[in-house]
Amino acid sequence: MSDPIIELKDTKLHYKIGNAVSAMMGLSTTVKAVDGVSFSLRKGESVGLLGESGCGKTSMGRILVRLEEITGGSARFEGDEIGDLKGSDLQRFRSRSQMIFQNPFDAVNPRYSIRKTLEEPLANAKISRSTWHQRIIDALDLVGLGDPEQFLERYPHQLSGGQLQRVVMARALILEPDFVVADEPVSMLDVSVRAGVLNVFRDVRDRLGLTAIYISHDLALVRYVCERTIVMYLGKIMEDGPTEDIVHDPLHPYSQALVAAVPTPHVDQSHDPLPIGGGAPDPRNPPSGCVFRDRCPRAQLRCADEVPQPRRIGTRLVACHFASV
Amino acid sequence: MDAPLLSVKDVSIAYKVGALDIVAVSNARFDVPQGSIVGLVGESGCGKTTMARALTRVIADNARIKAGQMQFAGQDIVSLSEKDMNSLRWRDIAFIPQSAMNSLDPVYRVEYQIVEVLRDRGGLSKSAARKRAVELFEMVGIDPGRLRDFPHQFSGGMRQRAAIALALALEPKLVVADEPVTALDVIIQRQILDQLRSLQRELGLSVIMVTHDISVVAYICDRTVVMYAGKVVEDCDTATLLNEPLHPYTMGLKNAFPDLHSAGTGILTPIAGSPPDLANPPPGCRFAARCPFATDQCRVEEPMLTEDAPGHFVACHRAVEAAALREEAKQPGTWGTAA
Amino acid sequence: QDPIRTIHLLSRPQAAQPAEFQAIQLIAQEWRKLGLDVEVDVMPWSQMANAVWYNRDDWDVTAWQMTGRPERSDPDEIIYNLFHSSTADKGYNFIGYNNPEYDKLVEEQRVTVDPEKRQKLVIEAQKMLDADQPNMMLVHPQQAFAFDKTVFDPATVVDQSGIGIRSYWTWLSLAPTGEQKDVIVNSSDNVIAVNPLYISGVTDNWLTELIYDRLYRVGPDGLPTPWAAEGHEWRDEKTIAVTLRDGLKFHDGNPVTAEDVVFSYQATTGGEAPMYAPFGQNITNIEIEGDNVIVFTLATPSASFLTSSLAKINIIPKHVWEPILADLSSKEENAESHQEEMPIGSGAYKFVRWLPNEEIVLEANADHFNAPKADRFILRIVPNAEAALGMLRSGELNFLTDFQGDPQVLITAADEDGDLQVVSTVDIGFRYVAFNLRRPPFDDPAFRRALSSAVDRRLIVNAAFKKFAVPSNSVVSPALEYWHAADVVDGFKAGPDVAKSILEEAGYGGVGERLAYPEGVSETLGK
Amino acid sequence: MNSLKPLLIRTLQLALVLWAVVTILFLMFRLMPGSPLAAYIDPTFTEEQQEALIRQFGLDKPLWQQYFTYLVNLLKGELGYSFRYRAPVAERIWLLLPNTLILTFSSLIVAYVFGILAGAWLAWRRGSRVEVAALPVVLATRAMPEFWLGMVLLAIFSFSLGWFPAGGTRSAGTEYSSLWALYTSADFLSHLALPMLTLAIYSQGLPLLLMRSNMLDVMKEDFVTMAKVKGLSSYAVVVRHGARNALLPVVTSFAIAVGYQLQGNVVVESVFSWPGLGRELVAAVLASDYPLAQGAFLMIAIVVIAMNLIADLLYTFLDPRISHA
Amino acid sequence: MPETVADTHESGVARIFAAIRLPVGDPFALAGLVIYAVFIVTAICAPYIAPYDPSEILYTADYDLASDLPPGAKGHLLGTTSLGRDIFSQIVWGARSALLVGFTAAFMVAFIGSIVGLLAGYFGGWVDAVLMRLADVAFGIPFLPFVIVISAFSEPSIWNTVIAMGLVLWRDTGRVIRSQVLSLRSRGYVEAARVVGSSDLKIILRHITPNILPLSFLYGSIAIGWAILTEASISFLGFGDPDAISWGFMLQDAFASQALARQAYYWFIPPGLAIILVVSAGFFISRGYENLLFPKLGR
Ligand SMILES: Nc1ncnc2c1ncn2[C@@H]1O[C@H](COP(=O)(O)OP(=O)(O)OP(=O)(O)O)[C@@H](O)[C@H]1O
Ligand SMILES: Nc1ncnc2c1ncn2[C@@H]1O[C@H](COP(=O)(O)OP(=O)(O)OP(=O)(O)O)[C@@H](O)[C@H]1O
Ligand SMILES: [Mg+2]
Ligand SMILES: [Mg+2]
Repeated sequence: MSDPIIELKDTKLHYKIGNAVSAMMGLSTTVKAVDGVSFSLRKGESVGLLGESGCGKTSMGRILVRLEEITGGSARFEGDEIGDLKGSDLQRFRSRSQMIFQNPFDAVNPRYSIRKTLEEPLANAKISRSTWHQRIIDALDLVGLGDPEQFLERYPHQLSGGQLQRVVMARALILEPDFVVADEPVSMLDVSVRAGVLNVFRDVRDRLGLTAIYISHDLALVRYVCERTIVMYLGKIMEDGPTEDIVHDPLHPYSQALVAAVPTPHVDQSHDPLPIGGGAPDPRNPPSGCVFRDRCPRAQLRCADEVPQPRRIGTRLVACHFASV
Repeated sequence: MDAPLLSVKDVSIAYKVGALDIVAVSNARFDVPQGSIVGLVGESGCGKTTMARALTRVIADNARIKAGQMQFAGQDIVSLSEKDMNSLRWRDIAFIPQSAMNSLDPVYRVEYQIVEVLRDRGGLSKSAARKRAVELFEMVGIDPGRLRDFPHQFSGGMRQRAAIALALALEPKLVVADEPVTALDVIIQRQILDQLRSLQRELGLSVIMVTHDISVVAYICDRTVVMYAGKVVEDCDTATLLNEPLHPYTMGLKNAFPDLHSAGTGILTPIAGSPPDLANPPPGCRFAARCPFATDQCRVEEPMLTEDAPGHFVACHRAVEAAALREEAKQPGTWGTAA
Repeated sequence: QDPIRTIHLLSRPQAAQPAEFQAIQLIAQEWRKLGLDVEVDVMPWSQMANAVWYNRDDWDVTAWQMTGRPERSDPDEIIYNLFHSSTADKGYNFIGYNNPEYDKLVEEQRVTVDPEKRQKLVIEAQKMLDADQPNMMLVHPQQAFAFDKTVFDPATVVDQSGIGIRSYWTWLSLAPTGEQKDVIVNSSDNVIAVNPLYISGVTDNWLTELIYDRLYRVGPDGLPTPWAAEGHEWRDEKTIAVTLRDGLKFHDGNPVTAEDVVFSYQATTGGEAPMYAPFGQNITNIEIEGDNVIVFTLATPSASFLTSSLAKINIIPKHVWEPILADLSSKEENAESHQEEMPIGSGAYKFVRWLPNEEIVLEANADHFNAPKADRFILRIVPNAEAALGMLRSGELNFLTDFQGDPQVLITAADEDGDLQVVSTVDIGFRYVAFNLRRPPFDDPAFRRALSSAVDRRLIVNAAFKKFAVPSNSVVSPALEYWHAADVVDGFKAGPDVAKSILEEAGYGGVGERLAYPEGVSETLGK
Repeated sequence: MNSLKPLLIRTLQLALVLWAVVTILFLMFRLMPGSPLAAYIDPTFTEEQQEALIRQFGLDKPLWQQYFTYLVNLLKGELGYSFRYRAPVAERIWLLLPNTLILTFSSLIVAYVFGILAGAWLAWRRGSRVEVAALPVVLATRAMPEFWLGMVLLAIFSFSLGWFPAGGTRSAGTEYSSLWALYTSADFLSHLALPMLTLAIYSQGLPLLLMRSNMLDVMKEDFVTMAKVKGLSSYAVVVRHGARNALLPVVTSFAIAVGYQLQGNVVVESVFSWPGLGRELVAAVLASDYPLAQGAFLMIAIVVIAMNLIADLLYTFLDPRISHA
Repeated sequence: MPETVADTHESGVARIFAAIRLPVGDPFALAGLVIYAVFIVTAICAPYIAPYDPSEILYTADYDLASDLPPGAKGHLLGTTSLGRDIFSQIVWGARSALLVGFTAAFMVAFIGSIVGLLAGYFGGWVDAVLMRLADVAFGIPFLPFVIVISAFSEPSIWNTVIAMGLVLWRDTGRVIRSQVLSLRSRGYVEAARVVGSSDLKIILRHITPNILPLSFLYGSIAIGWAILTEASISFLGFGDPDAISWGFMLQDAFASQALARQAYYWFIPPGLAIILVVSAGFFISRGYENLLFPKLGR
């Protein structure tokens, strides 16, 4: 087995709410967006990060491309602590680790033409100017924008959402990175064009041998692009394993609910009541012990006292005291 | 079968933007039977919200219902006087908006907003209205103790439930729900859908459910109306629609949707191209440009919405060949080449 | 020949002193015609005072003024203080005039008690100043005041020589003709204090004059007349005995005794009232003879003693002030910072109420030996000149005592209104331009005379003072007829040509182009 | 408890701000050229008298000691000793502050009542001729120098028409048993009318424009549309839901406006001979009475700072989104 | 929401206009721009337009001033002042002072405010804390009294107003720009630029600054009005610069010469109108921005 390209150990990202003065007075509160997460990715692996809104998926992605500094644990990229990278190392990291943003309309500067948007990473990586044009054409071609020349001088508002999302993808891929975080890249797109973007994503990942993290709250989409899935809840990992296994036989009660809740385009689907009720608790004030316990149908006294550690069950890691095959 | 509760006939609605007329809904025609849930699906911008809002006749300043009728319990909503329409609103037709956060007034407690409608529109006394508010909250599964919260203190799911409670306050005959679960997580989405469904059964309501998600339609709707670029292209019971669609757009939509429980991860197929400009729609079938089966006829002659089988309406020149086209549509290659 | 450096001419802002500002603009314009490079520096009073008083070496020329106060009815204060060499360092002779002959002359008039002899000396002094031109005298302004003649009997208004109708005497004799029995007057300055031991401001003085009696007062004719005193007697050149009037009472009912008078004089010189102190400085001893004669012994003979001391110092109640002064003697503060809640005097009006920055109300003292005809004297603070005039016309004021604007406007307004009467009087005070005699070229009398005669005073009178002034060439106002040297003014020749010929005669070069020093004199102050 | 924390922090911050303002003020007045007492030392004074005066005002001590004394005195509520009045500064300020506050508040209340109503009305009549004509007029009222407006009003309503007195707070020599009797008397109100009107005309533009644009925004909000869909009366829609929401920022702007108005009063008080703090400040500066000028300045600054705090608080308490967060 | 950007290749001026997104289409803004244009031209060409030196005292032959002349008399278009100066020439030259004061003050306010806002918003942390506390202090300083004190301590000059504005009024701009920068900083394309390795400087200059320019310009155009009004008030209170002919000085001169009592309306109406026009122009322009900054207002 090759060395992991990404390795997280007990990674934490806590946001302080309140200003400097309130911090001085000890009045601020913390949101534990990512709270003690460990996993690693091998080269070429693509992982779906699944979970409810606010569970820390985006925060996790941002750590991996160094948009946030972690507050605890470690987060390594090819063995180097991401937060400690400096100078040319950082520069190198910047060209090897990329992010595809959720909202394509927001992710490109409205005043920049498509050409200028795509030139920015090339300029930063000090790539010789003579090759720029070709690389831009290649990148656009790669993301399936046929006849790239016609897009170069256009401005973002002159493109459709699907086209723009491909431009965003092209920008992430133009430096041929090794690792990509895609944060809900299709959630802002229309149903009929989603499939196209997803296909491009799959295709490019396979062709470039990318290591990828795909963030979504939609299990059906995750299943479409990732062979492995990590289920998060309130900043913690609940279950981590092959996507097909989780879809067909979720072990964690939360995963089970998640799978059961996804509607399918069939009239004869199950209408059974969900195993869990309620909504996610306030992240500033999570329950003690297992964060899921207050909604868990299987919760017992032990769950309130003891934080369940991830256990290996078959192909999977599950953080539940009672999970079993 | 009873007469439908609502019968929309040849409704056209246009927005005026500068000198242009954007016909967001043209010649829409569908029925909502008594006590059923009707889904309204289609791509973004195809006119779903416009259609739904027209049923309350509270439409944008620049919008106008240009033609058609909307027969509701014997009255035509289009030609009703403003006064009569106003008395119809909420007592007979209630509305659940997509974003409940923005539809609740942030400066009033939720209770006030429910009581307001009960008193102003339902004629209840203050104390009776309060009692009813408690009932409503219990009905939608929120702790009545939270009635005195402000909207922002609610989570997304609670807000959506509060909006449902508000919609049910006056026991309307018809509830129009505009994408009530789109912004929510799957688990909450499922809870809300279940709730809506059971309330609908209990109260004998009719519901129009606007959505772009055919899984949601599959889960909850009795009948489904598919819209494309302002037109109704297909309208039938949901099972038929999903299993034996007649319109190529419906077939394409199905292909583009991931299915969690299908065996294996079959390739998803996008519908290439984009919808036409509504200010200047092309002649013929509006889907023709993206349709892999379009013929020359399709490009010049507009297909009419016809009842192909009992209760199954479709607007396609090639509807008779539908069975064959369905097979062809399952091949991914079919769609990649279009447009 | 060395060109003369740029001369800086100081003036106060137009908003504060419109006439002065205009005059300075005109003067600068005329001087430039001689080839002098002139720059006008406008600054508020505080800055100007700082520049001129405290940095006596550092300025060239400044606009200045002496205001008319009753005690200036005696010429001594002006001809002595302004020009005697002893006051050049710290005192009023800020221009640095030093003429031993002049010193002798004014010292002599000081101690000459015989009026006729003294008159000659005073006129001699004015001639000497004319010859030297230490100052460029501009005008004696004509102060204009107005009142509502439907409210007050115009015959009862007293036009005090050199002071005008806003005089103490008017407030006593002014007779209301109808319902309105209050005299409502205005001031643009805030009242700072009502304090008999503090010379806090011109306006404040109107009030202390009314609330407190003095032994003498400067009469409508400009000469001292007995007031709280019945009369005086010079026992020798340095001893004077004053008899106190009978039956005087303070506002709190206590009688005014010789003891109170002595206390008042001692209080002013006792160190707690530094601003009044100079007026009692000359007194070496005070004694009471019998129960109503007060005998003052002076250090030197003083011709102006009646005016500058007896008519200046307020009589204050000993029973009120003795404990206050005793308390203050151990503190940093002095009597000037003590504001009584309810000032007590023996004057023709009693203090009633003070609303800061708005109004002060006094009420007639019916028990006074010269009780006023009006009921109350109300002073309103109105900083805006336009508003003051508007208020006079609307009846919010009925006596305009402070008018900073153009008198012609006042007259026009009175004509239109019909109810108003305007009276204007030539002031004892005067406006002038002071040269810094310490600095060349102003140390040269010829140069000063040239600059002074460069400007025809009619221009200043007409243009800056809108004809409400008389041309001046003497520090003694024509209002003080007895002391005024008319020849000095009449004989003064002015005009650009006069100035040019004086300059050429004195050897100045480049007249009309870039004015330069005479041969052999070089610029020592230019850069 | 929760809503008290930010209040505490805010107050603490403002205390710091106040200290900074006080320090700036001290330095400003002490570091200016020339002796501060220059204008008050009569040339006839002996050295000894002059020194006594300097000592009396504490100007003989080193700067840091003066500063320290100044701070200590401030804490005791003492603002020093006026050069000119030879009296405690605080005493004079307390006498004048009520006049200034009455003028400020009455004019702002009139301005806000008018501005809010007119603003809502203009929003409602959007696009009409009245609106098109009214806006430039409103903008122009804010472009007038206040003293100019005051003078023009004075000329018209006092000098020409004689409807209102030209200055002061009451007719000469009138006496009132209490402040309340004064403030409710016709005499006082007629004196108040013109200065108040001047300030009100100048100030109404802000609430008017703010109300108008907020109202336009709010009327586009979903909840207003929903109110219409609910079939509520137009009154309920426009006033209960529209105006009520639009009002929030307008009300908070009131507190800020008090601060601004107080500064602007300087000019209007001079025009209308109003015995207030602003005029005193100008007079004190003109007369080089630094302790008094400093005190008046500080008092105005305190009101301004307090109003900033109140604006924050109002905002917090009036907007449930913040107060109950 | 995607913003509209001009696609065509623009000339230099058009580019500047586009950068600050000058709302030329808005009728209000257009009116404001026209007023500014007239005013700037007047200021620049003052020596050619004005028939007299504005501070020259004009007299008649017999030592009388050519003062108090009503409009039209003896070739004086708007008459003369009580000191015999030509009012029309003063109005024309006054435009120059107003332009100098207004534009420098606006520049100071916009420039300082933008820099502060950029630094505080972009870097956050202690930079932000320090700058925003400074802004709090500036908010605590009453502006007009501050100008009065500054003017009293220094030589009377029209620049006092400018200096005071530079010292105090950057606060409003600074705060607004800071919050704008805060929101821009979390915009997807700024984060994207960070991820693709753009330096802070580059991000500030290329992605953030262009977006705050309109705001700076907006606050600048309001500051022009503030400066002119403040200068006028300062003159009125007697702290003005008597050597610089400004409209505020003219008003002060008019009231000091009792324009009202004399009914000499021609002394204070023209400078008053000039001030109102130019200050309104700033407001008109900023109103144009309102439509642009908050497009949902529509029109
Ligand atoms: N900059 C921030 N400051 C404070 N709290 C933050 C910040 N960013 C995120 N959070 C909080 O951290 C938690 C996790 O946020 P995150 O955006 O990572 O969730 P997510 O899983 O991506 O949710 P979504 O599906 O809604 O995008 C949330 O409670 C969020 O409110
Ligand atoms: N106020 C308006 N003025 C002009 N055009 C409008 C307006 N509102 C909607 N439209 C246009 O009308 C068409 C239909 O809009 P509508 O909101 O009904 O679509 P929708 O099916 O609800 O889409 P979505 O799924 O995005 O909500 C779109 O092309 C839209 O751009
Ligand atoms: Mg996220
Ligand atoms: Mg919609």
